[in-house]
Amino acid sequence: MIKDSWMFKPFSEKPIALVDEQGNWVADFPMELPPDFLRGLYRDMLAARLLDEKFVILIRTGKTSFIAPHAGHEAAQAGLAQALQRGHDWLFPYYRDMGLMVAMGMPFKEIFGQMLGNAADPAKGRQMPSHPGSRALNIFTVCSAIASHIPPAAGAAISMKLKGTGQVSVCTFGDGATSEGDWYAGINFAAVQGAPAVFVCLNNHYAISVNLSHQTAAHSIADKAHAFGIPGYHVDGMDVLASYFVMREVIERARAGHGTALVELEVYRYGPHSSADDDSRYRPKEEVEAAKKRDPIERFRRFLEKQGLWNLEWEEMLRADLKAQIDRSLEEAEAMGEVPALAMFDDVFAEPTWNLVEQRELVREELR
Amino acid sequence: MIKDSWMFKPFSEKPIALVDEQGNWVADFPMELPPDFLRGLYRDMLAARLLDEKFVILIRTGKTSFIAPHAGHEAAQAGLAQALQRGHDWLFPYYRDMGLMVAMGMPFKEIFGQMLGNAADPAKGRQMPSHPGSRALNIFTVCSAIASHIPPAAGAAISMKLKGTGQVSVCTFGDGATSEGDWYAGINFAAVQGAPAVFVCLNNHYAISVNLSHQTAAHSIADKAHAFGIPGYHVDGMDVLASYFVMREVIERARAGHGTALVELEVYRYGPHSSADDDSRYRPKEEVEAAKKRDPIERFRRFLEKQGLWNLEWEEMLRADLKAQIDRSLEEAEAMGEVPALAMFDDVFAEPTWNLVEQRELVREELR
Amino acid sequence: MPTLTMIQAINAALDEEMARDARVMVMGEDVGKRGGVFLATEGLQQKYGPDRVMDSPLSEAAIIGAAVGMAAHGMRPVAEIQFADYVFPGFDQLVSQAAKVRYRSGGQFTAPMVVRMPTGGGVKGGHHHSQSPEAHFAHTGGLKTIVVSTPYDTKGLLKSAIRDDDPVVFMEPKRLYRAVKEEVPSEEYLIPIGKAAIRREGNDLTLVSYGGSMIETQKAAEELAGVGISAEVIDLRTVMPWDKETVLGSVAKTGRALVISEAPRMASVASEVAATIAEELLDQLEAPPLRVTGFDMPYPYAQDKLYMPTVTRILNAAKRVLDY
Amino acid sequence: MPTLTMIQAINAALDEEMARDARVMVMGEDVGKRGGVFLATEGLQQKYGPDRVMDSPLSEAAIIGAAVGMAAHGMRPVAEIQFADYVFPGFDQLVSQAAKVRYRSGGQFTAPMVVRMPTGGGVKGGHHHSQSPEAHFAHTGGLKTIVVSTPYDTKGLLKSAIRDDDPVVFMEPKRLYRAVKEEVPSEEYLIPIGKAAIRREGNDLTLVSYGGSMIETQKAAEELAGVGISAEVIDLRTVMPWDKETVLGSVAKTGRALVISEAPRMASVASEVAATIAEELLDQLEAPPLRVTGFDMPYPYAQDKLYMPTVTRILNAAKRVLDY
Ligand SMILES: Cc1ncc(C[n+]2csc(CCOP(=O)(O)OP(=O)(O)O)c2C)c(N)n1
Ligand SMILES: Cc1ncc(C[n+]2csc(CCOP(=O)(O)OP(=O)(O)O)c2C)c(N)n1
Ligand SMILES: [Mg+2]
Ligand SMILES: [Mg+2]
Repeated sequence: MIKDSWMFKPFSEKPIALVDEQGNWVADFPMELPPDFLRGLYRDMLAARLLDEKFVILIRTGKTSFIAPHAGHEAAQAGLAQALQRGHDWLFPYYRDMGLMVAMGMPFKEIFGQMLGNAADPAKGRQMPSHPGSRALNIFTVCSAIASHIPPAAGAAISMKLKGTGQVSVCTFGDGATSEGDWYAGINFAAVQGAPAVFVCLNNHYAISVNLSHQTAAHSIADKAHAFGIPGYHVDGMDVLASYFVMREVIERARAGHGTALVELEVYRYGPHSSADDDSRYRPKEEVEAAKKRDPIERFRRFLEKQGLWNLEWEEMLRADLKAQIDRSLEEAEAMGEVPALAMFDDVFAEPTWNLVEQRELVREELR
Repeated sequence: MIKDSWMFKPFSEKPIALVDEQGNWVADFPMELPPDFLRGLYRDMLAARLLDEKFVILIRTGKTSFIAPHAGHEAAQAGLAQALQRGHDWLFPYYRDMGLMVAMGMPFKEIFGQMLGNAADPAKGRQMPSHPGSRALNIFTVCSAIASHIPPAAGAAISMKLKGTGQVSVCTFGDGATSEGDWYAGINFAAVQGAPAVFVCLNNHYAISVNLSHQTAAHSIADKAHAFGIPGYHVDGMDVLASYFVMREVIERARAGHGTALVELEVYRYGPHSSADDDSRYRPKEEVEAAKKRDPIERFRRFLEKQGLWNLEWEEMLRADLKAQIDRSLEEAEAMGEVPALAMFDDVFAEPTWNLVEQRELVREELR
Repeated sequence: MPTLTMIQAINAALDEEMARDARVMVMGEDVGKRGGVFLATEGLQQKYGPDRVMDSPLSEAAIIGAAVGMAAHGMRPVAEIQFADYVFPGFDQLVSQAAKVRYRSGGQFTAPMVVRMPTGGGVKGGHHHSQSPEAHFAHTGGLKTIVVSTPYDTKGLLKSAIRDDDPVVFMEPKRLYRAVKEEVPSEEYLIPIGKAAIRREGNDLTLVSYGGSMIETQKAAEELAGVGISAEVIDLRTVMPWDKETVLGSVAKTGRALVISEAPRMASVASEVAATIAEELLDQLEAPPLRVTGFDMPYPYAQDKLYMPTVTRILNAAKRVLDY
Repeated sequence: MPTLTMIQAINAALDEEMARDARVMVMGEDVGKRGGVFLATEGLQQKYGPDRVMDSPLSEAAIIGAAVGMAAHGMRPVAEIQFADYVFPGFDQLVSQAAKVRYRSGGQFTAPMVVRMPTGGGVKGGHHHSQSPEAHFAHTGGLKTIVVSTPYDTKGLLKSAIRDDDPVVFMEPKRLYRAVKEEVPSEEYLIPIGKAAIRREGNDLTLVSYGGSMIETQKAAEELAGVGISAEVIDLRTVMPWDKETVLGSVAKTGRALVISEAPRMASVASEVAATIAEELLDQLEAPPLRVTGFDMPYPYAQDKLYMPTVTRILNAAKRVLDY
């Protein structure tokens, strides 16, 4: 029903929010979402949060070598995941999207396999942790190189348009990514082709230590859409319903043939940039504490409670169930063991070239 | 006097024009420019046009290997040259700016030296024709790679700000250049630093054969300024006074510490993209003829005539004088002769490395 | 059998592959209406429409990067970079995305795509219309790189590249685009990637080359024949994976080798071939394997012809290995 | 005399050069408040201010390209690329602008700048935090390229690079940042660009290496010493221009050579050195010059340690040339 009458206007003065801090629905249209769906959003956010906490333990115990905390991004991630047609649309994510992977339906075991880089990883331990990908779910394999996935996301969208598959290419990235030339060049190509691509910035205002004020003088990330002649939406990404409703509309606009769009979801990164970072070097504790007070999960909990969809009992059940799933999946993933050493020579090409065959022999000899 | 009260508003609906097709001053402020200055603008435009015609002869007679016709760009080029402090400000031009070089005061002999790639070229015949540069005039050496000079122009501007030199870094490029990632990344850096850089697009609506409509979906090039949080000015670049007044104001804004700006000068390319191009393959003759009817030189001639600053006699004197200068300078340039073969090994580094010394010996041996 | 120039062979290969496989599409700057600045894609947009023969914005990153996404999504894009010198704004898309998609995803995603580019010097184009950057590609695991030298090979290899399941960089020496015509079958034929061609048989020394330098290499071989020296001439055609077997077989026979390429010398494909010859054939060598290459500097304009290996420089080097 | 790690030596060199010359400035991602992700620029912004220690936007093209403009305008920028793997978005600025400014302008404009970057593997960083792209720079005329391996050299070479009148790529093996401490004078000293260091004298074979692989190379030399084989160990330090004289001098003496580098093998710096040895010393070679290198593929994560030349692989190769 939303497809025909677009509710949200681009280039809004303030970020679009539908639920206030107290959990009240403040939008000018009826919410109309089924209880299970709303509870599902909460579950996805909670799962993402618990996964983030588990990752910290993986690092502490030396079971993984790198994590990119996503706590604070959960509302944006859960809302986005429900807005696209999972398994049909394509997602081009980045390294801080493990929470999004959960909401997209990637099994915890696969996620841990990737974090461990062992045999449970569908990518055979080829990449550093926090770099997932899934052919089965149409989730493009994450590349460390910031914004390098933007032109491929544009290309996939152009392909979708040429083939008329009715798919949408959705691409996520951070605020720092918007300074890369490839970010601009890729979106510009999708936009001029009117391709069904939606580019989604998770703006947490920091690129490692660099504050957005050193990244660009633009009024907002959404405002950069003017450079491409496409709509730019500025959204409160700590509001899961705002994230969901806007993303759903924007994605359906693209699917309906209205072309490319840019969405800015305002979030905050609670943790350090990564396990290698010390954020106390560049931002005051108070700033972090203040952000945490606006926690997206608690905000949505208040909303659900007001709707009579939440109580402590259910919360505890849900947490216990998720924790159990997470622990079991980690065990299952660990049980899969290492990837074989010589497998490092596979998948360079469909068929190994002679130089790779020679080089594999050197390692075989070495391991004997 | 203009410095304190900015006359021109960014993001105007229509391109800013001050003189209409009939040569009438239609601006809402007094023109107030001395006769000699106005005649100088006309002289620069005419010189650029005559140079362009001479280049065609250079190609026909096989004296040069490449030309990039600039006929149709003269008003923008002449207006811009007068707007900056020549020899103090820095210019980062591109390959279609030979008309701009004339207006900047580059001697015809040097220009021809560059076109011939012989000993009259201050760059020692290192680059293909239409790639000038002059340390003496603070004109950065042109690089063929489209938009690759944008980040350097930004860097120079940042250096000017750090040193407080009171200089402005002015950078020209075409409409196609605005699709390159480096174009965006470079302007973004200058803008976030509030550096005194002015980026000037000579929008002739074609990148070789590609119409602007296939280049970007943006409403205008000037509109792309939103992506950087800087003002974008859209100007009729076939109106030399509009080009001059807007460029002067924008450059002085930058000099006064108001930061980076983007200017779009609407022009048209009369000739093919280059001597290697056949424009009949991608644009109708009628379109070209229509554009020529709006010729910037004739338009400004009507203006001067109305001001009592032009008559046929003066025109003929001026043409004869310019033609003579051009012919003499070409002869002088040709007389300089070839650059020595082994000079190709100079200027790779301040001091040649051993591999270059070895390689020079190979050529010396070969030439014996 | 029609006789075609290299540029016509490219056009024919693209036409045949687009007719054969609806997934094949062409994209790049000026490839549409204009038919490409060298007319490689002439007539294709009229025949296959603007969707399958797409004028891109002026961004090599957008071109190569979009090709990666199209390929991953099931198309077979053939991207044109207007000049090899301009691949660098899109270089990250080539080395960080195209070359690594299959590997980093454990084979879940692939990038079957071709990146075509005119390469090499000799056209008075200055250093941004003359460079030979194949070493950058050959050094990048995950890329295959072809440099053609004849119309016949061009058609057969371009078709193989388009059908290959991995990214292929396809380099076309622009000075050869219209240099020669030769008979090129209109019937289907493919030339395998990774197989060199022996252009001339000989026993006294082996001349290994590829691309534009094949011209001077073959001229040099003729001059040598004139003075009674029989040189075997090998055209690598593919520089990664290059045909080690054929090269070593020849040098084992002749005991003398020159590797000739117009690319800069330092860390080049020529260096790779020379190093491998020395590594594997030391005892069969009667002279050191020498390289005749371009120089370690930007390509000059005024001395355009001197930068590339000339017949004289090849003969001077041949003399060294023969008199050794 | 203070004992410093490599990262501290970098910090000291930058500090001294900034104090000495007001034109020197540092720029890059996170170099300011954060002091760089590896803390190479720690404390410099507090000392020299945000103008001379500038946090850039997240764009390598903007960083390298702006450095070119700053340098042309009279500054001496030291740009930091957060990881060598991320130089590619800025690669065109390096090869089309920095490397060619002096040449294409006939010496009218120059780009005296340094581009620092952590390089190499061994830190479980996967293929975008582990690559060794020096061959791409060495193959580009107009660039000088340094790869350091000790704190002492690091300080002396970084100061030389900053004072050099041409663009210098300065590569820092990240796995060595804190691996060792050594005495590093606080007094002024410079190490010349282009001069190799003989780390160990020997007569039986020559091990040529540089950067991170110096660790395994020296370990291998010790193991060889244990079995009575004396290896001469050369650290190139500069890979372009590499110190041919020192390398050939040593191999002429030993007659046997291994070239060791963790970069991919195909068209690599190791190939260049091996090819040159074969070209100039054929008759003095008692065995073929072999290369022990990284592999021609993306750098893996799970097998992080296996990708780089291990002591075992170096010893296996040494055995081949010694038993030859
Ligand atoms: C091309 C490139 N340059 C630099 C880096 C190093 N790096 C990794 S993450 C990061 C900051 C990214 O910030 P942002 O885009 O805002 O995403 P966030 O981490 O805040 O979610 C940087 C500079 C990289 N991965 N790729
Ligand atoms: C990086 C790069 N890619 C491609 C080219 C080839 N090329 C030369 S000029 C040109 C079109 C430029 O059009 P525009 O920027 O509008 O300038 P105009 O020629 O119209 O003045 C192209 C594609 C190039 N020089 N550099
Ligand atoms: Mg961020
Ligand atoms: Mg144009």
